[in-house]
Amino acid sequence: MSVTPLAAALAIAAAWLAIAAIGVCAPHALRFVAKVLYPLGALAGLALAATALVAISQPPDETVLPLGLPDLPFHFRIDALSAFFLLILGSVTAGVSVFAAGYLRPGEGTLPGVQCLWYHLFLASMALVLLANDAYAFMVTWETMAVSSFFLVTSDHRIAEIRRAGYLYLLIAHVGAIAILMCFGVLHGFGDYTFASIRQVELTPFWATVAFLLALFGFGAKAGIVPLHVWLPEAHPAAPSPVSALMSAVMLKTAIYGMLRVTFDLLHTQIWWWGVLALAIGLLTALFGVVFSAVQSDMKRLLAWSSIENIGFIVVGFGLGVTFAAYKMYGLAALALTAMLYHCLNHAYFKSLLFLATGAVLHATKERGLGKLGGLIHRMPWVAWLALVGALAIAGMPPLNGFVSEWLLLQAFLFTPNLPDSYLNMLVPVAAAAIALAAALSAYVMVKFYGVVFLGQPREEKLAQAHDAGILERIGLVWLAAGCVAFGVLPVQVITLLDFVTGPMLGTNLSKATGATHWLFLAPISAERASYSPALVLVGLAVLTGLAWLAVRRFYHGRVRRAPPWDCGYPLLNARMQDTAEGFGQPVRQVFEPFFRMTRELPSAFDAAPRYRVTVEDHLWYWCYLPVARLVDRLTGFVTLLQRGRISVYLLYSFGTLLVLLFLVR
Amino acid sequence: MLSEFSWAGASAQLTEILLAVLLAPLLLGWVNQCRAWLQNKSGPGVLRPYLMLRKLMAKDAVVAHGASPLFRTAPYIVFGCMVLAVAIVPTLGTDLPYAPAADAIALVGILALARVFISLAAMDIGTAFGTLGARREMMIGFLAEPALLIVLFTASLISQSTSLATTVETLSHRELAIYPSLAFAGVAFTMVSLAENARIPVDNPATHLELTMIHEAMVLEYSGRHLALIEWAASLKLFVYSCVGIALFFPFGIAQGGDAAGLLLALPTLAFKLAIGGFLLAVIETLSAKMRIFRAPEFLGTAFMLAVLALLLHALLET
Amino acid sequence: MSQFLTPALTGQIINLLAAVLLLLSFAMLAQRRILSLIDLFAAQGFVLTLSTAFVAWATGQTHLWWSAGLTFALKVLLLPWILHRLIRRLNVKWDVETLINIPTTMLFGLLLVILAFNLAQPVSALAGTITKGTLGIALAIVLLSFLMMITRSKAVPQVIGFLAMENSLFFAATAATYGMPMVVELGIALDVLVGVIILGVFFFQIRERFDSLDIRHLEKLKEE
Amino acid sequence: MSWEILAVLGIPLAGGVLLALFGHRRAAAELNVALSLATFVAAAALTARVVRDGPLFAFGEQFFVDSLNVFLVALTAFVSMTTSMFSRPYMRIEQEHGKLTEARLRLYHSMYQLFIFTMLLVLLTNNLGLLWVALEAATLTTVLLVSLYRTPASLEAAWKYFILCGVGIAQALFGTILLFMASQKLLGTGVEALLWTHLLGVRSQLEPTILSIAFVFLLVGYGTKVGLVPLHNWLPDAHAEGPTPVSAVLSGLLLNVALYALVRCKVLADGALGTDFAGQLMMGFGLLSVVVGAFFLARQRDIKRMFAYSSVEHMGLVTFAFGMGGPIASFAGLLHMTVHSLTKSAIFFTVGHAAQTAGTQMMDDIRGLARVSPTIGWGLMLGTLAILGLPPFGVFASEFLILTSAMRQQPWATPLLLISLGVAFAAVFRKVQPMVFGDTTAKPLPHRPALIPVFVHLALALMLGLYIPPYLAAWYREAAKLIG
Repeated sequence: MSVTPLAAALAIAAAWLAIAAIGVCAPHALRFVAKVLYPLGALAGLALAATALVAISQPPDETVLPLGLPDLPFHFRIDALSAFFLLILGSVTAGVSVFAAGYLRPGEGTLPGVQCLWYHLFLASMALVLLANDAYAFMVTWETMAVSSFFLVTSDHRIAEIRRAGYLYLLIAHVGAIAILMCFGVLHGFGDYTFASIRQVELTPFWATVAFLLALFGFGAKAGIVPLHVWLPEAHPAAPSPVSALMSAVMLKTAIYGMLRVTFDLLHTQIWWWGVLALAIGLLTALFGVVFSAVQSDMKRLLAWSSIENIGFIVVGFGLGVTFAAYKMYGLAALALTAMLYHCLNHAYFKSLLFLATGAVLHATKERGLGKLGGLIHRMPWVAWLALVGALAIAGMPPLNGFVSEWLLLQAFLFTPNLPDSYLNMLVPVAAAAIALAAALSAYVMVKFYGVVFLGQPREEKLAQAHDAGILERIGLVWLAAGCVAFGVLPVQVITLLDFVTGPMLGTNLSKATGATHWLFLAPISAERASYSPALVLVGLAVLTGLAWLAVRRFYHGRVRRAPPWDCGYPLLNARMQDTAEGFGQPVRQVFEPFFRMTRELPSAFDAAPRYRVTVEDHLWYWCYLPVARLVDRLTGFVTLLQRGRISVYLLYSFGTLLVLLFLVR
Repeated sequence: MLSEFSWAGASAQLTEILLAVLLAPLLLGWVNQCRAWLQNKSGPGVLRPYLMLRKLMAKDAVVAHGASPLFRTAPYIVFGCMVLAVAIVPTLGTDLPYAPAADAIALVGILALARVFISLAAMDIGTAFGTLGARREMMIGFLAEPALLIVLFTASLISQSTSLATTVETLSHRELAIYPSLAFAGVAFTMVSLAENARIPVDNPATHLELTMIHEAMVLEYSGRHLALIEWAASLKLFVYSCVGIALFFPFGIAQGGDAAGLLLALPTLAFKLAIGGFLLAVIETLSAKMRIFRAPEFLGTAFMLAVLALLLHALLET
Repeated sequence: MSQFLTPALTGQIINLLAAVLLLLSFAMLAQRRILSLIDLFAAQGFVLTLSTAFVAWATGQTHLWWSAGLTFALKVLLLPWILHRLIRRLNVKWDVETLINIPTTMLFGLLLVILAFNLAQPVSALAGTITKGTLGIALAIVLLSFLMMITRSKAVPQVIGFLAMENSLFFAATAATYGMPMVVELGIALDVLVGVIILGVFFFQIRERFDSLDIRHLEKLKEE
Repeated sequence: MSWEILAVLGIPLAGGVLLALFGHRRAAAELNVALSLATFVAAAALTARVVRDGPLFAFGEQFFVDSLNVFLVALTAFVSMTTSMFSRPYMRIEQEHGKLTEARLRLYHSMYQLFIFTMLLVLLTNNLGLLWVALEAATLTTVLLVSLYRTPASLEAAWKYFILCGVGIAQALFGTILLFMASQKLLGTGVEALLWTHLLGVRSQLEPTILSIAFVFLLVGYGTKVGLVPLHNWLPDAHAEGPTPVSAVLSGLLLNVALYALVRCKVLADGALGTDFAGQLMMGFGLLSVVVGAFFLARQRDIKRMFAYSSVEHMGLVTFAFGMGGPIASFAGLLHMTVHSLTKSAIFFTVGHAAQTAGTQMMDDIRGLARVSPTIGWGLMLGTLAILGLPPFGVFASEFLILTSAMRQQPWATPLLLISLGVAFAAVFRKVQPMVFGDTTAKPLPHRPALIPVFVHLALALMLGLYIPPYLAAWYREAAKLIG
């Protein structure tokens, strides 16, 4: 029986909903939920990935469900763009759900059944957002995703910061959703609210710009671009690790999907300065994200800020794509969008891998602060080596997947000089330098993260009892690490998948623009121009390292002698002498001074207990968010003047209204 | 690319790699010798690095108690990276079958991989020196990499390709015109290579003074064959940087295509250019003193400015 | 219609009664003492009954006689008696405090009357009843009693203002439409009666809690 | 004469009298529930009959039932039944806390039934004069309930409620008189001139100048009962100070009934004036209510007062929808009325028990409800998310329709609406979240709270959000055509 991919995808979403319902019926049954429901969820994720793989190469397919409003029932549609993001959702969920099955512990936050409800509702709503084909279905699934992830973030709601983070998150998500609703309002012209009729609407440049800016604001609030990013470093660390992995890996990408759907599918025309604006915002987000992640001393906040950096990276690719599309250079636009989509896939894999690793460390040591970890590579080898793969991937090291998308993006930058606008020719290569700086800084951050957590001496005694990850957790981690390596080594196959996505969006795609490509060499434009073969680099590296090892063993010897490390004459060497997280972030604080709002507490000579403390905060919180809060408070003060308690004044209001209206009528 | 795999090309590639690996310590010895002469000392002799490598290989490797397997595999990986980098850079001829596997950006990536592994190994022992060195090395790294990329961008914009072999071919065919953008890029490149190879203005290669050393601080814990491989890799890195400098700014004399005669002629020209380069490096080192660590950002900032200027000049004047 | 009532004469009598009613409203607005305020209220009820009876007599509308009788019983006898008993039980015989002094209230009153007149002018021209001229006065009395409620700071005067407004609405009904249908009249009368009883209960509760009937105590429920 | 209408009106009236006699006994609460259940059954039968064979007259056209008021009758009967179920344990706990005596309980039960009677009378009567009398009677019955606790604050609230609504309703009487005057020329001086169905027939020949002034008086009159902003001052005090079942019924039902009366008058005014004058007035007041109501929410400290202001905001939104007119906007307004009463009454049920658990209505002192009793905590959290218009619930469905039709018809109003919805969300959620989450030392309630009504209401609201059954949709669409 031929089940259409769309029907299969909807069935899988329904399966997730069913698992959620079963979960809430047995709230206390930890073993049942962990060992049966979560693996089932993982299987459903795998099935979704398979369906997406099938659907990505097939023409779009639509259906209408009798749910929703009487005259606007739920429309669903699967095309290459949504199939690609479904692929990310399905494959990452498979790994994360398996990890979550091993990760669940009794007595942590809400009951396991309730958490299973919100977890699978979160997955189902994300899948349905990617399939939604009319404004009402999109908005319902979009905010259900926000609400279910809010309950996941506040699962351990006894702690005040987590409540505050949850509130901030849902507030900004709701404000973003309001902007998206207004964007659909502007987009729909005078037809009805299905995407099919929105596509037929021809908007004037002014209204198209209004729609684009609203979409950028609305989806940016969910993606975490700079002025709207304050919730991300609060919400992701507050959530349990599998949830923060899913939020970073997939939920941020649904916002990117939204931006792509509005800009390239619903709006036909793109204006060049949209791209430049997105490029500028993306750059600012990338730099902001990576600079702040370098100074964090909590490992989950560090990864959350690094998610902001990668989102900035993706928005830069998006901006470049829009600029090229505006100038009708569709071949180059395909290159930029391929780089951006490739980075969405890569980030989903290595960020979830790192978040799960921190989850394993958190369970082993009950410790999140970097100042209290260290030397875990000896106690937790599996987690350490898999986290190393993730760290190298996120730092953009050649054989792995982070480097491929960075390489593609830099190639796209190299073509900006043949843009007609002279300013762009000169300014955009400088933007390329900023991207290179961000990539280099992410390497800095990852060395800090990996070095302080896994290498060196354990900074606390209790770290000695840290135990390695369970078997289910290892399977989840290995699945994601294999993904990182596979996408790093086989880019050409991934790009053929991406060509199905960029094709319908831009009219042409990478392979059409550049002709046949050899399966081994990634040569987006032409062989002479630029080519890169990760497989050969990996083989070369392995062969050379192996040869060096064999040569030394063969010609010389392999004797090793253990001794205490060099203490430069100072006998009392202890673990506290290593670099702390703050110490490691000090050069970045020095070099990027204007980014931070630093307050230093310097001890004076007369302090009984001298204490040196530096708090690093975010300027934007004081420049953008507090003024808005004060404005609302002042307006509220102004409005409460209406209700001062005197009955005669109230009667006067009624009398006045009557007289005014009577005047009006005369 | 791979279809017209020719044995001649492959053999040329292998000879280039072996030559580079063997000659790299010689270049390092020559630079130290020149510096000694300039400081009126008799100097340790040009072959001193070879003797040191042989001595270290023979010793037992002393490894700290807290060291993890990462610490012991890092030297091999770093050495592998450097040899791979040499395989990409067109030292003698441009007909390299391995060249399409990695272009200029990949080269920067491989060098970054080596840097990351050395830093992680340094942090593995968990002493103050290791982490101090790692932190400073990574800082130099994230400041130098953008400048290096912009220099390579300028070259690739001129030659319309990021693959180093193609860049050398296009640059060497051009008539001997003075390119202001290449001039600026050259100065920026020398500043970046000084910083990356831990030469004087940024870091003193010979020092063991805790407060100033960057590269030395990271390799403090290594000994025996591991230290040998690390030193060898460092000399290879210097060799790679000089060859890239030569390929981009003085490409004349590098053999075009696969003709054996060209290869034979290219060897003496390369040796001559490296000798001059080494001497100039020694002159720079004797004339300048090591800067405070937090002056390095300004130093590399100027390098970055020069590289961006070169790019803008190219966009303004040459297109 | 009896033989010696010419249309002009009835119009003049109705206008006279309406004018007396307006005068009484102004008097209540200016009154300082509660007891005389209640007497004025009873007088207003009496004039109202007279005008309704006269209109019934002039137009022969039988149900108007019933409503005149109902008004007389309720607004001249029963309500004033209840109010007098309440005042005696609560012994609140002291005079009426106002929020703004009497002359300014009177000035406002005049303005309101002018406004009511030219507002009701187009509407009364379309009314089908002989008493359509008095609709302007009816609207004026409604606004005056509204003003009275606003400017009083004691509970009892405020309630009396409320009852005066009911009176004026009843008068407007007779002026504009010869009175509402009987079932509605009864309903309104029942509501007014129950309303007064409930207000009486409130007087006792407020006295008990605040041991004064000054509304200025009732200002704690507010927003800061 | 159909027995359903007789039953729907007779049962609560008889109940009121019955409970006046036996209200003080133990079984009074159960009797109250039984009576409300009987009323609901009768209302359901009436609804079925109207749905089956169209509009229905009774008592010689004195009572008229069409698709518009029958769904309100059904909604009123259903919510009053669930409120009576909720009030049984609530009132027993209040009695044990010593706040209420036997006599007051008797007053409460009889007034409760009479209140339902007056509301059903307003909905079913065809005579606009009688409609006014019934609405005035509704105010009278609830005034005593608001001051049930005899605290200074409840007395003040009751006094303001009585005076302000009394004055407001008086304006409406003047409007009705003018309406009667205008209709007398066409329908004669008998009682037919006040029957809404007749007026509907001749509404195009009514005198426009009289109708415009009449509508102004009616808008100010019934607008005070709906709580539109310049006239809303009594609403927060009355809804916050009375016992919680009264607040639930006031917020949930009485506002709908008053708005129903206003809509009946708007239909006449639209017909007579021809222009969109009435609609624009209602839109103006509605928008003002939404914006001002939203900004009121930020500085609240008493939870019932906050949700009272939320009622002001939601009623403003519905008035705005009806003001816009057009089939989709009216459909959205009716849907919003239904879902708002369901959700708001559910919230008041949980708020009642939350206040009892923590012993105070001050939000800063109520913490960790989810830990003390998960049903109250999660009920309040889901109810708040529903009332704030977060999707899967029905409030979002109607808000989506209102906003999208506003974007088409009144684009200038949409940013204002959206900003105030955002501010309302920020203000309410900031206060409710710490109440539900977090830790506390409070003890669970002596009696198990009857929270089935809460989750029944929320389930209905959720259903309306995701899937509106076709017959319900047809029913709303027909009612929307009536409003025009």
